[in-house]
Amino acid sequence: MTHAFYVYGSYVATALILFGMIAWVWLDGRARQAELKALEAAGIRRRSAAAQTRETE
Amino acid sequence: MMALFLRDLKLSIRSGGGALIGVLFFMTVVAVIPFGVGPDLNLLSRIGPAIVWIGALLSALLGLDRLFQAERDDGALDVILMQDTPLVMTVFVKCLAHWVATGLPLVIASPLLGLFMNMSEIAIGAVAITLLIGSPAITFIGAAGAAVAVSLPRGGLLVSILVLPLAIPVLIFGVSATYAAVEDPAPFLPPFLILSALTLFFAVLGPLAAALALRNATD
Amino acid sequence: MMALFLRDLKLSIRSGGGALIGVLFFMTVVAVIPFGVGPDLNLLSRIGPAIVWIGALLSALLGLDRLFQAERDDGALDVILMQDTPLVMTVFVKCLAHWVATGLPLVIASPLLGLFMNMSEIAIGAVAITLLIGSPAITFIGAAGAAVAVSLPRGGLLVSILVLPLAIPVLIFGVSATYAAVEDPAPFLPPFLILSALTLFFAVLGPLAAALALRNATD
Amino acid sequence: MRLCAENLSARRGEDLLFLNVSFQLESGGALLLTGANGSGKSTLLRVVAGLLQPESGRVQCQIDDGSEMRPVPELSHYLGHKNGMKRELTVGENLDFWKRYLGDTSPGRSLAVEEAADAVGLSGITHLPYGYMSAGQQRRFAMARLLVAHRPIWILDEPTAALDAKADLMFANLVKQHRQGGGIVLAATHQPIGLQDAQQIVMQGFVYSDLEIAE
Amino acid sequence: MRLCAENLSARRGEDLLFLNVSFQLESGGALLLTGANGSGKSTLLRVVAGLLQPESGRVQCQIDDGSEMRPVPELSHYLGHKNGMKRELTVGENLDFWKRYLGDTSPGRSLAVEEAADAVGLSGITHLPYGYMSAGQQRRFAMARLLVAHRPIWILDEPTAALDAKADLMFANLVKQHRQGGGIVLAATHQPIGLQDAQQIVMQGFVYSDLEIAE
Amino acid sequence: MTDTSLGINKIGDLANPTRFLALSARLLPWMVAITAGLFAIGLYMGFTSEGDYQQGDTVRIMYVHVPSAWLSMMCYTVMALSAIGTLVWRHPLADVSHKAAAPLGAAFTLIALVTGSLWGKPMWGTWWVWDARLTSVFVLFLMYLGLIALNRAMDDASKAARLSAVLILVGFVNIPIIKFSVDWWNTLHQPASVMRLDGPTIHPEFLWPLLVMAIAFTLLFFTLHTMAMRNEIWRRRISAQRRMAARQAGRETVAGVAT
Ligand code: HEM
Ligand SMILES: Nc1ncnc2c1ncn2[C@@H]1O[C@H](COP(=O)(O)OP(=O)(O)OP(=O)(O)O)[C@@H](O)[C@H]1O
Ligand SMILES: Nc1ncnc2c1ncn2[C@@H]1O[C@H](COP(=O)(O)OP(=O)(O)OP(=O)(O)O)[C@@H](O)[C@H]1O
Ligand SMILES: [Mg+2]
Ligand SMILES: [Mg+2]
Repeated sequence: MTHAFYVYGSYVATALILFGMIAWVWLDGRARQAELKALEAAGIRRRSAAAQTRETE
Repeated sequence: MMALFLRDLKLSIRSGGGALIGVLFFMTVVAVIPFGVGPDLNLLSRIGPAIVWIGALLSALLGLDRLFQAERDDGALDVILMQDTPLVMTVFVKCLAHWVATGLPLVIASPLLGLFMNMSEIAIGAVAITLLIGSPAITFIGAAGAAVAVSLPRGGLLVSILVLPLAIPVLIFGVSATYAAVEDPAPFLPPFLILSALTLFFAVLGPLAAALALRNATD
Repeated sequence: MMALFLRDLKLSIRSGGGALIGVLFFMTVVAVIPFGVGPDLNLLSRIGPAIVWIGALLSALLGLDRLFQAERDDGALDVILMQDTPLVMTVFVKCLAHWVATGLPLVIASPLLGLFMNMSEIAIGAVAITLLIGSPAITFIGAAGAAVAVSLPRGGLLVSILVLPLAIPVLIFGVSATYAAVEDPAPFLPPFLILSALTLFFAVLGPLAAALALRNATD
Repeated sequence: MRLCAENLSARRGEDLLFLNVSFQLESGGALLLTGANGSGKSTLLRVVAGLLQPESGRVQCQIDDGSEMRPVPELSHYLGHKNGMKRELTVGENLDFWKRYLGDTSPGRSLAVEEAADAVGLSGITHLPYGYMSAGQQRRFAMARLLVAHRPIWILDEPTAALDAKADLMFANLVKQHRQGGGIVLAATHQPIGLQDAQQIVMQGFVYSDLEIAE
Repeated sequence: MRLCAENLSARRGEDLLFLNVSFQLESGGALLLTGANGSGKSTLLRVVAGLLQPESGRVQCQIDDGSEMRPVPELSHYLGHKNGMKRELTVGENLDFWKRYLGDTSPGRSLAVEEAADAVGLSGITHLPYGYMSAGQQRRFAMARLLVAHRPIWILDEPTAALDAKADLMFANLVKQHRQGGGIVLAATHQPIGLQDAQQIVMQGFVYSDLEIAE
Repeated sequence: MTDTSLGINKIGDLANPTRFLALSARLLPWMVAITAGLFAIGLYMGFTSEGDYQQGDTVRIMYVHVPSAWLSMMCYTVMALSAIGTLVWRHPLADVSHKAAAPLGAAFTLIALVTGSLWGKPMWGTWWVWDARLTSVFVLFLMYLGLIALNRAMDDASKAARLSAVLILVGFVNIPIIKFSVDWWNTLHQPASVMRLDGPTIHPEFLWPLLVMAIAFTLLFFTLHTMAMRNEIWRRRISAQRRMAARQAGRETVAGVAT
């Protein structure tokens, strides 16, 4: 293949950037879900639930 | 409206020093370039128009970021936002005042700098005219950025980043009109007309965007 | 003192004056230049050092004028003036923080911009070194101007007349040291040493003048 | 004239500060907002002044003669925590600017700059820069702004902060005169400011936190 | 400790605002400045705080144990009309900065940031940016600054502007505690702030205009 | 998830972030699968097609360069549309959408810049020239970074969204400049050969792999965009819950002091 360096170089660069992007989005999602779980475990509920408890008070 | 115009003029002369610092900076930029290029007068006169334009562009940005922030800090922005005069008009008048206080001195100083750069008479005239027509566009674009900066505590640089890319077309046509005036084959009018069109375009777009941003920035 | 340093750093990073933004602004300025001058790589590499230096000067000036005004406007300046730590020290630390937040990133980014401007390796290195040595001087001079700006209720013009002329020698020696490094006949060291001397000189004079102005500024 | 606010709700950050506040004010009427710090008084005033988008509801104003509704902001003066004056300009220049800029919507009812300075008890020093005034003097000149250009609705956020006892009285008088002339006054305050006969709303602060991103 | 002010005079512009004011405050003492707007209360306080050069006279402070005189500014807190906090930083960062910057001159008497926020009745929101606070909340956090770094002398310029009734009480309590702990308080105010037992100076304002060009 | 509480009924059903989360959770696996499949096909076609007689094998760079260049512009267009949604309808999902898209756009622009440079070296003999197309793409990159910085500089999410929406719309001027720069200024860069009014002029041998890769890139963008939007919604919910928790804690202590 002629100019192999440039061709493979561009594919590798693209792959690196794309996988970086995918990994970032993926890990960010995981972290957010973990935080949500932690909050729920700490007993903080979503608004609808909170509003209902306030009504029953 | 006239009152606003006069007050802004008075303010920028009395306090900010915007006008003079702009001109001084402009001169500094232009004075430093010969150090880079060396004392080659031919070359200097060739890149002269570009340098003068770039210097004007950069100095026009100095001080622009506080156009609305100062009004917010003392509460005047609230009163201005409540009036029934269209906000776009108010922004437009403020831009005009800012341009008269800082842009116009640049235009007036540019022939002097043209002499420094060993430019021909035609080139000097062309630079002055293109600056006169083109520099308001920079103020108008900058106003949009300044309006966004109102809600940022100190967003001066950020605004310039967002604003500069939009100023690039103005620069391109300003410089190419100047070169066209100097070099015979290229016609002066087409780029000059495009430059005027750009200014008109930004005279509408800039205040509109600024008004939109100000309306959304209140807190 | 450390606390002040950290707070000022935090402030400039938090509110849009920090590393990322300074560098971005720098890149934008550099991206604008070829549009004016034209894509002539040779020419670009010749004016490159001057452009990079001018960009640094501009970004240093953009945020500096409010160094003390912001403190006065929210009343923090009063509290700072009352402490028994020498005022000169306080000013010095504020300058340092400002330089670390805005000057240092520019120095770090300058090699990249040198590449953009098609500069040679030596020129790139020389620009980075001269910027590293010279840019603090701009901050210190600017601090004196900013302090005077606080004290004069309507003396803005005076400040710009004061500050820029003092900054010009720094710019000139910075640029000429860089060119000396590139072109063989001219020696690099003399202008570079002058530059360092200037920085040291202003590192003392700037904070002293600023402290003096601040002491007399209270009202 | 009549000012109607219907079902106003407003949000600060993500939190709802008040829900469905309604009130009506006739000519000469007054509304007094009280409540603890951070309960949303300033927020409600800013919503009425059109400076904050309400989450729900609207504020409108009906002029006596015609029956068309008009937006409130342009009929109002807003005096917030900040005075809206430039410290570099003299008091006279500041007031003159506002007089011209705000215009005279109902001719003959606005005072001249010196008269207004006189009305706030500070004539004779309008040639000094605004930055040279004491805190109370600055506030009093900010009140003079309300006089140099007549507007029927006054929206006042803690107007008497920094005022001395005499100025308090002077201000209470100004408000009374304004109401007698058919004006409407809305004020948020922690101190009695001579609005005992006014409608009163006590802000409670923080209705509920809306966890949906639902603005 | 003892704070002595002898024959203070000060000038604003060309006018002498007060002439030969003297007072002495012992540990636990308090001084209340009253007077009309523009009569020079803030000016006197700024002179005491060392922020303005007096025309004549001097202010000094004597610590109990030693007999040397020390300058007042570094022993004092000054709470002026402005709060001295950055709206970009969170409340916690602001207070933390002042705590570190002001340092702990008499160890063990300063409160932690959260404790101070608690003392002004606003714990739990120190993580919010200062700019998001209401006017009264901002003022209360400015008071918390007095607590995070102990200083024996408090110089307060209209401290209770913008405070609600409960906060007024809270503040009166803070002042009382500070005085019981041997502190000294100087305050200028238009409202009663629980300093009835204090020395009182009523400022008259504008002594005479010095027609000689004699500066 | 049933949600009958206050304030929800007035918002359109689809606009409901909860609905969006549920819907996207169902769609995402399919999108991921199709994207992966298309990438496999596209890469296979790309590497089995013949080289160009002029450009040799470097023409294969086209299969990543051109789609990413297109996407860098399309992403901005998506952001501009969302910006209109933010300003006109004050739609919460629109806020989330343009905030989530900015880093993706920056990434695709970066790919276009890098692959373009890698293509430019063998073709034009230089990594970078300051020609109109290249510079305007570089400016686009700077604008993405500026928008990201703007979003990070403000804590009030909805205000940040509205302000960046204004800037996005103003900056949209740059997109036609990028697109038509090759026609307006004579440049080194290739003029459009696929997206033309009079139909593509490119050889079908290259057209098909290019199209497949373009669709694959586009789907990848939408998949990532959806995921990033979900993350952003979660992030806002978390901060809202934290705030509420802090406030409740604050209330309890204040109440304790008062009694
Ligand atoms: C850093 C350098 C480069 C940048 C930023 C860049 C940018 C772009 C952009 C934005 C497009 C989309 C244009 C459109 O849709 O109309 C594009 C398309 C294209 N580019 Fe580049 N490019 C670069 C270098 C190159 C080089 C070196 C070549 C080859 C010699 C090249 C060949 C092409 C081709 C063939 C297209 C497709 C045009 C079409 O069919 O519409 N590019 N490029
Ligand atoms: N920076 C200044 N320059 C010149 N004159 C000033 C300045 N600041 C205040 N003055 C003048 O000094 C006088 C006293 O001001 P000061 O601020 O001490 O009054 P005050 O008693 O605190 O009033 P207030 O109750 O309104 O706060 C006023 O007449 C004012 O005009
Ligand atoms: N710009 C802002 N962004 C976010 N939240 C804010 C902002 N301004 C105020 N808030 C919050 O909104 C609430 C109400 O503020 P507001 O200023 O309306 O109170 P207020 O009743 O006027 O109080 P005060 O008596 O202290 O002036 C406060 O809890 C405050 O923290
Ligand atoms: Mg309030
Ligand atoms: Mg005072």
